[in-house]
Amino acid sequence: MTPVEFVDIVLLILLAITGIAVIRTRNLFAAVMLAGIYSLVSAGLFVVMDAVDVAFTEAAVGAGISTVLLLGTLALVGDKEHKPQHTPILPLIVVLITGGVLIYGTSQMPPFGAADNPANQHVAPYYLEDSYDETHVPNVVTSVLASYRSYDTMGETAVVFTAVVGVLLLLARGPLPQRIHHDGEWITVRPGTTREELAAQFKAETEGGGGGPEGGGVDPGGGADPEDRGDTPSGEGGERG
Amino acid sequence: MSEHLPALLVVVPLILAPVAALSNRPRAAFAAAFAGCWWALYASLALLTRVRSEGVISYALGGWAPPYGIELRLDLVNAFVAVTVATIGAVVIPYAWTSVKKEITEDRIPLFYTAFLLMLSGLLGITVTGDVFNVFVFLEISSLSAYSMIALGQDRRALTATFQYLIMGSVGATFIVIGIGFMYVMTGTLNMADLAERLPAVMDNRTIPVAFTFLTVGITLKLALFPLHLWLPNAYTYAPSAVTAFMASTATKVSVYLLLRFFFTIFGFAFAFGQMRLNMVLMPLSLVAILAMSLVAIYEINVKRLLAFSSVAQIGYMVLGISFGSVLGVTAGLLHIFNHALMKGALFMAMGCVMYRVGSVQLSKMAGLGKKMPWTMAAFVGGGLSLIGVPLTVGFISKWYLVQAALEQGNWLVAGLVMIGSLMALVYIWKVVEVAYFQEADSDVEIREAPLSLLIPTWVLVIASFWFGIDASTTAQVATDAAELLLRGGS
Amino acid sequence: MDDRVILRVGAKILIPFIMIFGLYVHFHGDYGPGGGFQAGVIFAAAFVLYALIFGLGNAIQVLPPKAAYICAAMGVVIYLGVGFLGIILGGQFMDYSVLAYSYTGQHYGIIGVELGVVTTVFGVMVALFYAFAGRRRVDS
Amino acid sequence: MIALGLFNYWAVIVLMMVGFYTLIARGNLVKKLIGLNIFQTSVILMYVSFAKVSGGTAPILMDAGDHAGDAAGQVLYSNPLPHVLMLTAIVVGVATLSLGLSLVVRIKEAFGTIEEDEIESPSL
Repeated sequence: MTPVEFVDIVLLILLAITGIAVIRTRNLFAAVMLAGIYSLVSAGLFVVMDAVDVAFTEAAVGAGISTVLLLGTLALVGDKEHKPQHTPILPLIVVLITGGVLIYGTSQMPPFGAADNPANQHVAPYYLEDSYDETHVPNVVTSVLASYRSYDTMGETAVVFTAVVGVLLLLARGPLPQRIHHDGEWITVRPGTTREELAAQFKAETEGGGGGPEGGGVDPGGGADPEDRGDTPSGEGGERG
Repeated sequence: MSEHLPALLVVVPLILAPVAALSNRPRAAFAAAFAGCWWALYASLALLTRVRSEGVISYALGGWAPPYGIELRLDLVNAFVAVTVATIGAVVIPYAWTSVKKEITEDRIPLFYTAFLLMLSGLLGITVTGDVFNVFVFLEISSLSAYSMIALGQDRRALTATFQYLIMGSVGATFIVIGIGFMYVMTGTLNMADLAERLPAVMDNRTIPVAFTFLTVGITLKLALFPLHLWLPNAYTYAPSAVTAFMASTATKVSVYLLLRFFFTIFGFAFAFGQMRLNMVLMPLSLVAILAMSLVAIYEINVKRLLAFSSVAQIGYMVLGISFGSVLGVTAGLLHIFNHALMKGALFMAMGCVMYRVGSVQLSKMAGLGKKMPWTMAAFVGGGLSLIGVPLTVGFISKWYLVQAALEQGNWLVAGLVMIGSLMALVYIWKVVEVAYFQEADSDVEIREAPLSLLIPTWVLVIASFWFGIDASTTAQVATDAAELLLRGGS
Repeated sequence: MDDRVILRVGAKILIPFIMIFGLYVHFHGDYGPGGGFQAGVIFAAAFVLYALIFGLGNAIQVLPPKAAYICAAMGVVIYLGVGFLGIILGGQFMDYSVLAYSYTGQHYGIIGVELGVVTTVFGVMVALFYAFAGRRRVDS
Repeated sequence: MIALGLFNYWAVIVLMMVGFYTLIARGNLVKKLIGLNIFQTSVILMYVSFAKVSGGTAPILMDAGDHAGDAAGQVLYSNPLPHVLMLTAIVVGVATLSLGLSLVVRIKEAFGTIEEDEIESPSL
């Protein structure tokens, strides 16, 4: 066994332990930290397997940004997981079948690390041999990413942009007012407002000469508007009863 | 300029998305979305015309020859699907302006149109690309934007519906990635045409059937074939009206297209239907989808939910057509992609009109609407007739081809079950019609007809569903040619 | 806040180096691991660190949420702009070979799109952080 | 490294299933997303395993100075293409995660819980 193989096996075992610990723990804070460790160990494994760019990104994103976002969420939703009420037989069967099919599928694959693996035969040698002549970029991953497959990378940029559009649509400016239909009209209300409160508000609005619905300023980036932090949400949970 | 249309079809809406976001004003964002949708309609129609006269169009992005670079590849099949998507986009967007103003707070409207444009370009990107990994990238653009738009629904259950969709959609996408990886390991390429060439040599390896299985399951999750449809009814029910109308007529259709592309072009008919016995799996599943989901729809009391279950049943018809593995069957499937987009678009838009005035689409709230909103309910009846498959509507054309395909194989049972499905559609459409036309309104709340800005787009789709039902020669011709192309195994 | 002198001083020293490291990762992407995406995340990490130590309010004064949001959108525009440049100069979409002769064109193109990527990723990551950190907890 | 045979793939499949199990069996929404994250990371591991060439090195050309054409003969490089694909996949993963988390925050605000069992589920 070469040292590289040894490291490979140790890291894989570490990953398995971390993964199982994630399943077992009921403390979400611990689970988030373990997920971060999982990413970091995978990043190490990527380095062992020569994927330095992937390792870099995984360490920055999986262990960094993802963990920060998860922690930010835990701060908002709490970190206790309840005990599951039913024994998860069906998921277990699904997982076993899926895993079995995957193992069946890999059983005739070229062995790990084989240079004559068809994956390494067709398109890849072209990149390794000709990309320097064509782009003068020594890092083949960069030249493939930004030139040969730049359309994919365009999609990737669009995906992160889509994510921020989605998150701002969902999270910008505190608990969002909502549009609901009341008494034949569409109006904007704070979340958690009950129908009775609504009726009163609606009455006041019509009497007050139709003061328009409070749509709020146009500021999609205002998720952290300091002024916004002052006003508390009116009666959260009014709808929950 | 016209030679760049395959790329421009996707990237013009895509660049308009950040422009809409930066403009930060509802009107400007809407203008960008409007321009993007109509540009897509123009470009896709021009491309379909060109494909019909000149054959396959290949566009090498960045000037890199495939399979080293990414290729956009248009044949009759995906040009047809692109036209379907773009048509619905172009009709829904003017509708969205009025509808969205009611259902979404003003400060979120610019971002809403941004998400709309992203979803449109994502769907078009999936349709025109000739690279399997690129499919995944654009699939994620369209899915993520779809999630964020569904979550904007006014009912808080929109959030849980979206979360469920996000989980199931991500599992589907990850399965697709696994399938792509397995294919890549055995062939060393990601280009679809190249894969089709290189796959037959390694078909005997166990990896390829597993890749096929994972791709099929992943795509089936995305297209909501029974029993993987669980995300769809809630997502369609709680999304804002314009989003439901757009998604119901496009997102699942693009997934059906992907299924066709993988089955026929990449793996080939012989592998998919010979070795993998696909028809043995897909046919029972689609029949169960048609019958069970129609049955559930009959007992639904929320009309949007009713239509959503009906959508799952209709997806069953499309997959049933594919599962015959014959030219007639695939023609029926392709035709139903287009036809169902027209009629379901019309039906959901009619429900959007009801939502606009009544604020709810519960059946009980719709009593007497036939008199109060005559045009809206007439549009609903028009779309409903099509859903049932009455002659002179597009629904009839699809069913006609489907029954023919069944009879061609001597499968009387399937033909009979398709008829029963139609009868069940009659029952659930009638249920709505009965309440709207034959029950008296119980409250005295004044309800007016929906504004013209909603009615006109709705009626455009209703009229189109009759137009292409009366004169189906063009669509049927294109679909037949496309089906023949697919069964020949690509270009 | 006052008793965190070590944190504050440490952060003040670290943040410039993180930024410079980000620049290094961005411009060294051609020769070693790294590139626009990783650099964008590193730049964002500098701001996240600043916000964690000095408070969200101060971070917002340095970089308003709106600016992060504009960055996110502008990056996509830059990326696609490079693509359109290919068409305008007579090549295919995303074609860099028409930007300049031979591999120089490729270099310009790669620099252009990496600029788009770094702008978007930086903007997105900061905006995501603001969106989550700027929200109050609602207790049940 | 050929001695490892298929062990690497199978270990990665086990990891994938650990993530997949967390995703579908757990009722806590945050836990589900962590599971999804592990599932996706493991898929990335699988791709990277496909790309590894024994005795190879990272695909950054060594003798770039004098035209790397001879590189193929002397230095063995791992396959760069799966690395490129997985860079995209990581980005997609974090995008999905952030959107999922923002949904979790909103669900907590609207329903007061993030346990699937406690959110009254509109059946089917």
